[in-house]
Amino acid sequence: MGDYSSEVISNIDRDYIAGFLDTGKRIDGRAFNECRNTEIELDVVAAKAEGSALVRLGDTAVIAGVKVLLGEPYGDSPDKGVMMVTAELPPLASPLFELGPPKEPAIELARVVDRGVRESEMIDTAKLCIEPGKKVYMVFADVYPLDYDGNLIDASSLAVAAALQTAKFDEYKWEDGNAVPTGKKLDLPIQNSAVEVTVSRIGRHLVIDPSLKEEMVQDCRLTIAVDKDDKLRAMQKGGGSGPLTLDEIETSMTMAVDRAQDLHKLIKETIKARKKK
Amino acid sequence: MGDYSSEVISNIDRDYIAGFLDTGKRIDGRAFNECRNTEIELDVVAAKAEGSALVRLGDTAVIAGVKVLLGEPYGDSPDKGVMMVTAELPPLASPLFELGPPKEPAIELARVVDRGVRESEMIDTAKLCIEPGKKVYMVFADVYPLDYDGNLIDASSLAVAAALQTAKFDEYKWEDGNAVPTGKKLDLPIQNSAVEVTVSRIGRHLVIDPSLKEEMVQDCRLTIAVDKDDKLRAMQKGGGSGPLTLDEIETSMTMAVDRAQDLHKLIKETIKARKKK
Amino acid sequence: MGDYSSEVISNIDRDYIAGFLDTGKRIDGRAFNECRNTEIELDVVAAKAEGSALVRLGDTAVIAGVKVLLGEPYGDSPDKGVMMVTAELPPLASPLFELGPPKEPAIELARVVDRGVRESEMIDTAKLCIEPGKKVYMVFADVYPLDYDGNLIDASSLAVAAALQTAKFDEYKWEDGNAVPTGKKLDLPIQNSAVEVTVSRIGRHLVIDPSLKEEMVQDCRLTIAVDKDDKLRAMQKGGGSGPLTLDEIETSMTMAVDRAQDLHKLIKETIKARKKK
Amino acid sequence: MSPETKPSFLINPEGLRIDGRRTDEIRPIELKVGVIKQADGSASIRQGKTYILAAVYGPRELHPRHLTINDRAYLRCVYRMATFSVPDRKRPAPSRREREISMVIANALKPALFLEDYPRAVVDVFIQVIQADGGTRCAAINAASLALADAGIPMKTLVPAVAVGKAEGKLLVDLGDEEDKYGGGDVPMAMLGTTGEITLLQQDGSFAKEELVEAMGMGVTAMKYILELQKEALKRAYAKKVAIEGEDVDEYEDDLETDLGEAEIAGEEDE
Amino acid sequence: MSPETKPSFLINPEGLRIDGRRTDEIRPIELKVGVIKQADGSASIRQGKTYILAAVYGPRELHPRHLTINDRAYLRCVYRMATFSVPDRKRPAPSRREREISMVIANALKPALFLEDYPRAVVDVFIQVIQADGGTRCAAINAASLALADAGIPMKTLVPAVAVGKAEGKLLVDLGDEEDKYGGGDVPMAMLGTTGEITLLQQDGSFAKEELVEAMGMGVTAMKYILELQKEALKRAYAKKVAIEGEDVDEYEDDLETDLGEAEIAGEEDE
Amino acid sequence: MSPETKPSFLINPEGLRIDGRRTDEIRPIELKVGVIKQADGSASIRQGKTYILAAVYGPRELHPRHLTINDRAYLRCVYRMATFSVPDRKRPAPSRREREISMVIANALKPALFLEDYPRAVVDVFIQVIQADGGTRCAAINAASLALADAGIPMKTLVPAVAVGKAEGKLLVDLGDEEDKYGGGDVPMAMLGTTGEITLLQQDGSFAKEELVEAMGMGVTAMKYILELQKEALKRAYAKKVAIEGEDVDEYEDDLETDLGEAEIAGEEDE
Repeated sequence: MGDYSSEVISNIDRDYIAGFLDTGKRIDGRAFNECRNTEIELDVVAAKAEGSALVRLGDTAVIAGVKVLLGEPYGDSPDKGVMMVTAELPPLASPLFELGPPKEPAIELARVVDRGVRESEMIDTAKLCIEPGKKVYMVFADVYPLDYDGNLIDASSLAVAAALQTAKFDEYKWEDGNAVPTGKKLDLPIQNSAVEVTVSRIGRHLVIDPSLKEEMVQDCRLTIAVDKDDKLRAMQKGGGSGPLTLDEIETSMTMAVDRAQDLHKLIKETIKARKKK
Repeated sequence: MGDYSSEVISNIDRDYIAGFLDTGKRIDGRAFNECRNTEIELDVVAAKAEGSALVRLGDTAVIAGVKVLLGEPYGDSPDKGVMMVTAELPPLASPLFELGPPKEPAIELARVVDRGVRESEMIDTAKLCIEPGKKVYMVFADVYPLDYDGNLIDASSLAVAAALQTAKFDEYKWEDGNAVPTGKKLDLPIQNSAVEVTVSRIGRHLVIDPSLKEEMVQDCRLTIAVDKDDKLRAMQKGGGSGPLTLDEIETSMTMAVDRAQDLHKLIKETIKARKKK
Repeated sequence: MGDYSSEVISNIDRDYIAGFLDTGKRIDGRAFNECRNTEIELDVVAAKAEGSALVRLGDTAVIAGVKVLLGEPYGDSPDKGVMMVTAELPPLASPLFELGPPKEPAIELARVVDRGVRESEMIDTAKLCIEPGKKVYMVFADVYPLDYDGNLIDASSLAVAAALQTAKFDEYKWEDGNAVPTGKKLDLPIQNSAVEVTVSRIGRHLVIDPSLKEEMVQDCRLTIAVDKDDKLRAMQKGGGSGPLTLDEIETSMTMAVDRAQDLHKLIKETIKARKKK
Repeated sequence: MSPETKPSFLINPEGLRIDGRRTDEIRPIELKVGVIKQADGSASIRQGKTYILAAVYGPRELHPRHLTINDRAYLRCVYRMATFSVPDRKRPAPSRREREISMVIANALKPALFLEDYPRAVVDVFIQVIQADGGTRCAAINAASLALADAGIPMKTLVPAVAVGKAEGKLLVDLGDEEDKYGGGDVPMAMLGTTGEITLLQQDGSFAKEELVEAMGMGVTAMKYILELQKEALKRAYAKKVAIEGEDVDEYEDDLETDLGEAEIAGEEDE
Repeated sequence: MSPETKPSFLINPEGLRIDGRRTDEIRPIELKVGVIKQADGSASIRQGKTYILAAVYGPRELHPRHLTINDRAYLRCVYRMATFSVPDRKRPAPSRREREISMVIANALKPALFLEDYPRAVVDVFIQVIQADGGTRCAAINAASLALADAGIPMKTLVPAVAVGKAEGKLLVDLGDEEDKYGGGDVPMAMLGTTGEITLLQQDGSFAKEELVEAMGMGVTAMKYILELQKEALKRAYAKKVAIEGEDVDEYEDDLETDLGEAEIAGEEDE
Repeated sequence: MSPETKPSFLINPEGLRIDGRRTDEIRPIELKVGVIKQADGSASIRQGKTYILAAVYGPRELHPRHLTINDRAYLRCVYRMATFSVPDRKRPAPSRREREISMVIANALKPALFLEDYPRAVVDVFIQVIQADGGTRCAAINAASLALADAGIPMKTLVPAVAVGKAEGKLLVDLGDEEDKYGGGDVPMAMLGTTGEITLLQQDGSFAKEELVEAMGMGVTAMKYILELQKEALKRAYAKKVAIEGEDVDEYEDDLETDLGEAEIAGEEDE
């Protein structure tokens, strides 16, 4: 997540990659605004999770699983369900990830992906209420990176969106003070979709969908959540403390909106293809 | 809290301060039974806390904030509310405080201040019950030292007493199995007041209200909670393992009772001045 | 628990003990299938615990205490009570035990003893229900080693069995949505008994009830829970990674079944002797 | 713990906000420097009802050692809210939100510092929110920036910060609590005082691209103003110190300019 | 989170199991080697609906240092279940069960390794259960064993594993989820591929001694079959690699045999 | 977990307490030395129904190292209650109460020890409350003091401890559980056996100053008696040891006196 750079990358690597960019090229041959091959595989945890998706972004792989539980609503929103994104950075996925409780990069990943879902109002939590003040559906979208070659946020955001939009869960109704299953399966109340797109600044160049090597030398990244109507729903500057000019921010927004259109299309087609099966 | 001495203070400092005391003087010029300038500022968190007070004891500053929440009573006292004091030692307030979960000095601070409030029966917890066995008011008095120049206990105890005695909170009543707000504001059911006074033993001298430098060389301290009727409500020997003779304990008690009368007066006047505003 | 070996025991000790075994002898003079002196003392925490037993296995001493609380049933078994074994390895009991939260050896001890109780269905949890879905009895059997000279599992398993089988607790009944005490005392619904027996492999020798020194040089241990009808109810290979042949496993089973018969008798007689008192 | 109610409007018919401000008007800001005696540097900020203290310790030895960075100081920011600073009592343990904000604050401040002057050391910035009434991460940066200067940490520039946002279709500067909660978007920003480059940028809500660009422009204007307030607070603090020491105030002012000027140059070389 | 229901039978009148298998039949197993690019070695296993990934890192420097072992590498196994891998959501923090299983897996694998080749280092085996449908600890060992080989860690042998058990009086091989939950016993086992010695053995349920001995025998037969599957998976992976590099596949096969042969001899000396 | 009920009186009309004691009478105390074989020193105490074990390990190397004190040994006291030692089940994790009590016990014992004899080492005092029926911190000190002596840690003196208190207007010595819970005050104390100086002092309840002074006086009398019990327990233990070794018991007694005498002198120089 760009926070590992000092440990691993020398100034030589930095100069090499930045110098390459000065000549208009990225080290893996992509154009500055070109993303890596992007794939969504649905229902990879079909037997246990209510929804699931595996996303590959080049060699980066992330799985998101959705669980729908019953729980009590929060005191300040008694008639709304709960939606939450969590993330771990399991040491299985990279030599850079460590054992132990989630550290800042895992927390940021979860919170940024969560913000994309929440701020786009992807799920209508008002429809996740079984009995006001008593029982609501709690939707957990949990993210597990499996192979980390850069840009976990975008891969995770896409996996979460796909998993949420294809989840099926058991309906419950309120009877005599208890939630009882009706035997019916429901879709989540999806009312929007948002995907996150990350642009890295390396030197004064902006590149989309940074690979691990690029993340390691980046000055910072800007992640932008874009919804179906091209509205910006969340932003996060992170991945280093390098500052951005207003122009760089505006350019990044434009790159993100373009990429988001492709990703929304990819989600739609993937879901359509699944229905045919 | 006198537990930092070995790390910071050399024997030379110790000899210097103790030698000064042998000549009847304290390093900041105070008499042995003289306290530092003591100020209470009320309502420093007026917009969010139910009660709050900032206490300055010389250069020591502590803030106490009171929150009143709804909760379930403890199983062994179903018709009583809950009162609890907590404390942190935030690294903001001193180079001696460390990051991380509360360690022994923070725990002792909270427990000693708590004991003063609890044992003096300052708050009538029987009046904090909304519905027996179901719902009670839970009163949290949380202490944050802001600047640590010695004697946190006394400053915290005073801040907590002042915050509790000026707190206002929303009344709830029990209706159809739910606690509902009545729109009225209540005072806490105050039935006594207690303040804590700390005396340090340095060599064979007893000094009241130790400054940080004095704490660092003290053999031990004795903290005594005194209520409005000069009754002793709690004691704690701490701040080092130096033993005390019975005479020293008795002298400390006398010093504490005298000081407590001043502090009770200060609380009273501060509250009176506030009402006039 | 055999996991401390590398820290303490040299190869010389290992060779010495193993060489002794080659000549058919154990260092403390026991036969390979001979256990240390085994004693059960009941009701050592009579005033506070619902049941308790102290077991001595040679110089190893373990105390188990049983608490019976009220609680809510698990969602997937609303009409069953809860039974749980926990264990600590308090540093009081051995220079090998460390301060801090339970580590793997403590977790394994608790889980292996728990499995013996659970898998033998020693307690009929269906009879621990007060009101389905609302309130059940929760039985905690907590294990504290007091002196660790090897083979904690067997000592703990025996102490837990004895404590559970002699526990008395307050009966509650369900009235108007609350659990109220009836004033009557109940026995736990005991329907079986199981004890665990551990066999160590050292070199190619199998010895029962290993002492600390034997544990420290063992290749591995096999623990087997045997019930009153000589049925095997749980096994755990642990205490090192040395492999076992099928023959060794079968021999260990035979040794365990024999020993278990003695232990079942000991429990029975101890309880009988107590009733006479 | 009062039950909160959503206000019936956030912008009144006259175009004024719930606390009477114009859409581009920031709340009253009171900045004080040197408020914690035990700290190497400190500052407090009252921005509306938001009240925050910041203390700086260091450069000093870093524990635990494995966090040490060989070629520069480690800037450790810790943003914490008092339990009583919010309507419900916050749990005492650091939340994931607090940990994320600590991280973005560190990122916001770092480009303003010459951390390479103190290899292997730590500069600690401890932030305590006493009362939270909107815009705490930006207010915290405003105060932390002053505390760093007060501690004498070599700086290229001060770092002003502000949150812009939206309510009922109008772009707003320096969101208050209700505007943050019930409005349509929140964009906390921080910038380098000298170059205007952005060092903190987050967003929630819903904005068209052009709208967000416009909002950020308003933010930059507000931050320029806040930068002046920061400079004044520093001068006041220094004047006081100097007055006590019996020296001339103006001299310091010159020094400050010079220092920041040098910093800029060094900064440019460095970026 | 569907409410689960106990099936009305686990063995049907024809003697077949709930998923149509014979009592001594293992579930379909799909083994893949080299599935995680960032890892030094990796493998995945699908065994019925159980789906697990294993990654190996190392030998590498060990942190924290106090865990270092002077005369061999530390084999650190970490078995973790994804929150969504089970019917109810698993809490993210490692459970006591996960910690115990991590320990028994380490014990199961250790005798197959030449850890003394890498004193003071660590070999990390990270196991992630993606979907748990019975037999996860055994499936994990099957995959971890391949991941270790893929990482080039010197091995005496591969380690196949399987759970045997009982339902409605019949002994069963490779229990599925319902058979584990509603059956009468579960006996997870692992063995050294070369010697057949048992490196993992646990049991629950209720067995007469003779019955358990018989069940273990069935387990050994199944593990021999699984060992062949593991070898094939390795060959496939190597073939692919070699094909890419343009070399001959058979050569590797010889090498593997030789390596394992040597390992056996060394292993015997060593035990 | 029986529902507790407050007794109808704590002092009966004859002036006797709920368990038949006079107001100045301590509960029966049984002290045993050398009860834990693995420990360097150990002791148990039964005081009424309170039952506690104490074990001492050390002086030994201290981990973690950063706790090391250069000019003396670190006395680490850990007071822990068994989950089943109290009416409700205590949670297994150390409570804030346990941590505070550990600290005051360390302070109570330290002045009796020559910790400067073992710079950089640790002396561990582990205390396990098996059954808590009032006065556990004082009983723990009584036992810990013996365990330290049993471990051969150089001591200036033994440390007896007792809680005094008040119920229904009467001052009481050695409070039992109900007297602590339903009485009007609790004053745990410990003192140096040789000088009578107070090393532990806490109080709750409500006392006039004079009343508290009187109560402390009663405590000192009781502690003098407990000190004799401690000495006898040590002698018994030594006698047993010596008898086993075939030596003369009286000799030890002389040695003990001499040792404690020397300790006193050293102690005075030292304080």
